[in-house]
Amino acid sequence: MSIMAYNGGCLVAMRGKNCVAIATDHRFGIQAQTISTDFEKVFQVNPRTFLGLVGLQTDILTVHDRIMFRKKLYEDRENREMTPEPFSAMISNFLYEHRFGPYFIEPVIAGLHPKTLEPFICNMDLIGCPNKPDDFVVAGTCSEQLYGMCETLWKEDLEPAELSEVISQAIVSAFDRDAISGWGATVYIIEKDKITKKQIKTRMD
Amino acid sequence: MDFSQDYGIHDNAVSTGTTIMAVEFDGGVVIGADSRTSTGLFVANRVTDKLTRITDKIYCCRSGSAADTQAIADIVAYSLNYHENQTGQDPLVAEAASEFRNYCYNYRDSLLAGIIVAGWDKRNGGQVYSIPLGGMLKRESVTIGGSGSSYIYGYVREAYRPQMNKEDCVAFVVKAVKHAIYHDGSSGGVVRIGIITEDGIERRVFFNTESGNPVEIGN
Amino acid sequence: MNMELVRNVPKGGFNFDNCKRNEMLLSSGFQHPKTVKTGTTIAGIIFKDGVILGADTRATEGPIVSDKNCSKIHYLAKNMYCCGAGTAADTEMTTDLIASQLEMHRLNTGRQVPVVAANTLLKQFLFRYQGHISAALVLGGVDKTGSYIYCIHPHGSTDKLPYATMGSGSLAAMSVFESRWKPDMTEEEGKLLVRDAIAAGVFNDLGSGSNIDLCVIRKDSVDYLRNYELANLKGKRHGDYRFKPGTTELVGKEEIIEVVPFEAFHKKLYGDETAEAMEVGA
Amino acid sequence: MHKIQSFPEYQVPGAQHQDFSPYESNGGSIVAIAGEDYVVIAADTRLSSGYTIHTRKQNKLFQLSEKTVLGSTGCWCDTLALTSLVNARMQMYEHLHLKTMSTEAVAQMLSILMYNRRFFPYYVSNVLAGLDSEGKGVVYSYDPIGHCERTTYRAGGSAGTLLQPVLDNQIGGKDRDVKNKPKVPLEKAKEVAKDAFISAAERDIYTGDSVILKVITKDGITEEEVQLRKD
Amino acid sequence: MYSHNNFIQTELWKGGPVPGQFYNFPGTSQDINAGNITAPGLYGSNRSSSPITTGTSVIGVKFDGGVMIAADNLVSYGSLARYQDVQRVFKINEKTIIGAGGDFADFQSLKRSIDQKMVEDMCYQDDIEMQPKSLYNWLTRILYNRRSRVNPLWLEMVVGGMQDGVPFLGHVDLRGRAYEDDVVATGFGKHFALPLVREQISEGRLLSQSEASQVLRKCMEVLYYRDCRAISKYSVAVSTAQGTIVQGPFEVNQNWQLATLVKGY
Amino acid sequence: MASERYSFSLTTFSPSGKLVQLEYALAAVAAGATSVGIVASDGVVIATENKYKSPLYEEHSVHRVEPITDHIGMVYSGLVPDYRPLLKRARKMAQQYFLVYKEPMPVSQLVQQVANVMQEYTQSGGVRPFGVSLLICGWNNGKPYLFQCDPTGAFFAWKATALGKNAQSCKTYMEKRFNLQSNNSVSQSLDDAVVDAMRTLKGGFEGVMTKDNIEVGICTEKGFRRLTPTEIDDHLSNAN
Repeated sequence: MSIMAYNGGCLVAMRGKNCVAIATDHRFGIQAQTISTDFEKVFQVNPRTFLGLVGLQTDILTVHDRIMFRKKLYEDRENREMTPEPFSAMISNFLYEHRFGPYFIEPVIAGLHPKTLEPFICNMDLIGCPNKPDDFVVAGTCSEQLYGMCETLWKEDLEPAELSEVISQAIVSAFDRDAISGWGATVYIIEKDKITKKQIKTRMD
Repeated sequence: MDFSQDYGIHDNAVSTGTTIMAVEFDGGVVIGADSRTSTGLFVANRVTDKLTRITDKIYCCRSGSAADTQAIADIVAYSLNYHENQTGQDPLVAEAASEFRNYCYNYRDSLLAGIIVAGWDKRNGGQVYSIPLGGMLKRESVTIGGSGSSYIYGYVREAYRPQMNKEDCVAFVVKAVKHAIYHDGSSGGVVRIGIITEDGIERRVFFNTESGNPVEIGN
Repeated sequence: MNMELVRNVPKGGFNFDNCKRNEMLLSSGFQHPKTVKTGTTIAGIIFKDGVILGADTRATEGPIVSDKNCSKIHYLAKNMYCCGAGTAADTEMTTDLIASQLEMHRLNTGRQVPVVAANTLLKQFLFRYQGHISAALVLGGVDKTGSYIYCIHPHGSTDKLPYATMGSGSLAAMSVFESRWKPDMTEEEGKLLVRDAIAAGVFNDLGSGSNIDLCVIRKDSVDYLRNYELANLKGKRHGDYRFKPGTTELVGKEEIIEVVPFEAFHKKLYGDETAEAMEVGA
Repeated sequence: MHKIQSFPEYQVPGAQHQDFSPYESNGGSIVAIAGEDYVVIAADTRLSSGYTIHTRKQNKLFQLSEKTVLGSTGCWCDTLALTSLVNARMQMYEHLHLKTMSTEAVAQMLSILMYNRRFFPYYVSNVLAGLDSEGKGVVYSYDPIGHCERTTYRAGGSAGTLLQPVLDNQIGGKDRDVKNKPKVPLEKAKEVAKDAFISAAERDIYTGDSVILKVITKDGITEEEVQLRKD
Repeated sequence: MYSHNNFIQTELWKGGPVPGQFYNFPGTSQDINAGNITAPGLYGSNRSSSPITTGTSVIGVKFDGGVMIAADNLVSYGSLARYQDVQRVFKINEKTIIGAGGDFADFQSLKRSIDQKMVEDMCYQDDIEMQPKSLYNWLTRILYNRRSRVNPLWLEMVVGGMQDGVPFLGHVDLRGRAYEDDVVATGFGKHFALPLVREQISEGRLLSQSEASQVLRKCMEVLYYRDCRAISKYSVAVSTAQGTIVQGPFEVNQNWQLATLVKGY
Repeated sequence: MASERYSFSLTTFSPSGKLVQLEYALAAVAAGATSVGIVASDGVVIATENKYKSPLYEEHSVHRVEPITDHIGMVYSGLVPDYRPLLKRARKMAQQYFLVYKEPMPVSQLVQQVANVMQEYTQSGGVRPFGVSLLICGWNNGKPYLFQCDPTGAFFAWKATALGKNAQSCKTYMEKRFNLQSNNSVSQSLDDAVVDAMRTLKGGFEGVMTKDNIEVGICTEKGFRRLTPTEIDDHLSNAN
């Protein structure tokens, strides 16, 4: 078993028409044992930027702390908002610094550029190789299931309402076939002037 | 999953599984090598140049790990060049050999390098030094090295005569390396020859053709 | 204030803090996680007026494709590009790092950097890490002294060749080169040959796939032909997979988070303490 | 230990010491969907191992009778051995009982044959599709040591994990606020099966080239082939 | 504390689940990894054996009206290119040809059995000859049987010929993994020859006999350049409706002009 | 002089609260060749004298106007040898920033960091302050920028400024021009700015100004570059 699967959990982010969505499950477990069912792995880091971290729970917390520290340093020093692109470049750099003793997490970044409002999604492996496709990114213990779902359901130019359904169905169906993810899910739809947060009803087993 | 199960193509370090050789003659040395570089069973480079310049009149023949031997050769070339600039004199072949020996011996546990240093200097004329794995140093009038060399010890012992002239030496080296190529799966390609004399190096390439006779081409 | 003294600010270079912990974790029977590899077919040739590099665009994580259209021909300098195979992060970071060193070298010397300099920087960097940075590279470039292709292995050995291939598809690509390469090809012939070599990798090696990228470098111009050929397109789906809004059942009502201006958000996220703390310090 | 190892001077330089594993993963995926009076089963045609494609046109669907088709992927040599054994047993049955084995019986027999090799299993992912004695579509799925489960849809093989949730979602109608699950018409089942393979070919390197789709109804078996990515 | 109960794992059921712990996940993939599946019990999982005298690639292609199989004439002893005049492609009868790579001793023992069958065939004097498919299936079963005893015949073979007047070409390896195709190859040939031949037969076009021998010649040349265990001499077995024949040895074309362009590293 | 008693160590203030070494450093700058910089709406120009004391010098071999990245350039007044290490450090900082954030370093960030370095040298043991002031110009966020960095570690943003020997007269000249303009700048456009910079330099120029004894760098949306002698010649004719 991979150490990445020790605590379980999954993430997915998708691009839509002038919007992006990111979804997370709620489980935090230790192997087969479920400890808590309200551990969201997605953090709002800026008005329109979200960061998801999945993997070993202790590293999720540590990495989140360290990244937020570096981000604040940047923003205080430069007195401006960090846009998603340099934000993910910075994370990539942070993870690669630990190339030979990595943190066991995989990040997913989703957001809109504060000025151009261009949708942005990105994921990385644990040593920070960035991947910025124009459809969707996935991470976590049921990434394979998510790939299958997203490849089938996703299509170009989804409106926010459609995107919300697609990402919800994708994550729920995917983690239903994974024993160590699930126990509820949260979806964020990020648009120009509002962010919609939805709690999805799922199986709790 | 063992994706590259078959032939160790991707995991293995690149090695020059090699036959290298050098002979002294009156007024210079002849050095020779095959041209195969392999990773596992795959020939990564079939026209490798294993005769590496250290100074104009000192060359080394490399066998073992390609990365290690290239790194050492680069360092020694750099340091002899520095030496040359500092002293205003051409370095001696013995100095080059000793420099190689120092690296090979001091890092014997982390390097895989079998090297022949050969060249010409004013003081001692043509000289050949052998530095096998482990880092010992010995001057020899004829020496062979690399995985293919084990197949030609008999031939070299039989066919070598002291005081051969230049062209005889060339013919002798070509023939020996050709024999090694014929028998050793890790050696192959063409035979590269270098003749180092007072005037510098003359390079030749011999193709390994069907007739078995090497064909000389200009270079 | 000397920012570099502050805790946790990157000093540059690798950080080995986690090594011991990770070793302990992994020794209790957990597998080491997979990194993204580029199984990859990369290739390069010298033609009459310069060099042509080629690459496929698939990145894999074990048997799963993690990126269908990644770009493996990396920028090094205006006259040099470098294809990378191996661990994706390693090739990316290594080439970025060297590109930056080359740029500095260019500014400090005030002239175009020769290709051999890039080769030396790369091989010395990789040799220092003794193969632990798994980047297998094909470097190509043109400078005042001519056109060069270098093949650089992860342990730091290099080969200077008129044509080279690397990656899991290197054998397939090499078979095309060995059967059709000739000296002094025209640009059209060269592009076709490199395309064929990459296609051989794409279609015969499972580690390589998707599209074909080319990069033509001539004495004073470069054509980076990203997605030169879309060799594999996604099949057209037969069904319609839209959902009616409201298909997914929610817990409670959806919550609308207002998008606040950055300054307000920043304050909320980090609190106002920073300003106070500074004053105390002063 | 080999004798040669105690005589080091006779060791062969350059001989490759290879560990032999009797198993090898040859990839391939199967999807089966059963309906009221039909069953659809599909498998891709790529046979591979490691990073090599051995052939692009290996049919992995074995027609066992007029009403039963077995899809089998995994270790291809085990598939070959297992299916020829099943065929032989079915012939014996036919000669003995003067009738063709029913799908249920084949399913049961397959389970037993596989469990016979409990401690040196056939390393295969089997999905059996057919019409049961009432003419209804049925799908049986197996684990490598013969556990058998009767379901209405199943994805197996190298892209099984990718596709099972897709079937759950599209065929099973799970995770949706649907009170009365509508019956899945044949056309929809075929559509989903094909699209599932299009998705799988995108992300699973062991699935591709083309997909062969067999539809079993009371009127017999029809076959259809759809091209997939070749990379 | 509880995490240190590793002894239970080994004592109770090796490789099985420990209370509170998973051992097999969906989605973490690789759970059904060939390398990890062990066959406990009588046979052990892996047997460390290595072929000694080996032949390298064999390549087979179908053309319109027949089948052609080529292999070089080398049997290596480790890295020593020891026997350089060995035929590795054979005529079995007027309908069947075969080529073998891998441990040549294993092949010779199989070949003795095959020859025995041919003698039997002949003794019946019924004009019925074994066809390639029969040989192919027989080999598959033999090899599968040996692999199931975890004592494989270290072989990869190409069988070809005319099956009821139609060209047949199949491949069998040491596990008994068998398949048919228009082009098959073993060893390094898989990596070098398949791309070259597939390029020419895309869209289902069949080669003509001369095209087939041309492309095989090219493949043997590339293999000679790039395989450490190949030599420049090769033989070809051809099967057509007219019968079978083994031709050769031929010498590959070589071009080393490239070497003059390379200096330094 | 009394202050000399407090000048043996950098880190020692004089009783009046001065760090005299810094004042000496500023004096070295004030004695250096004049440099000017002008921001226009569509770009920024920096220019300096590059006079040769002897006709035997090879012209255009050593430059005073240097690029730091594609979009930032720099010129100095003061001591050449002190300029080189700063230039190298600046280039390195810009590259490191790009490696981390994959976006070009903002000019203001670079200036801050360079100023940090200069400040460190006013406070550390065993070193002396840099004997140069820098003019750093660049383009980002769709805007041109011009900054000055002093040996003290202080930095300023300017619409136009001058350093070195004739700084004061140059500034007076440019202020005058500024008051004549209505667009919050010394010059109408970048081309005008180049000419204006030359005219400003000319004010205190000893001897004849030619294409070979001044250097000009411009930075626009397209990036930073040094003008070639021929281009300078073209502008010079307008400046006369």
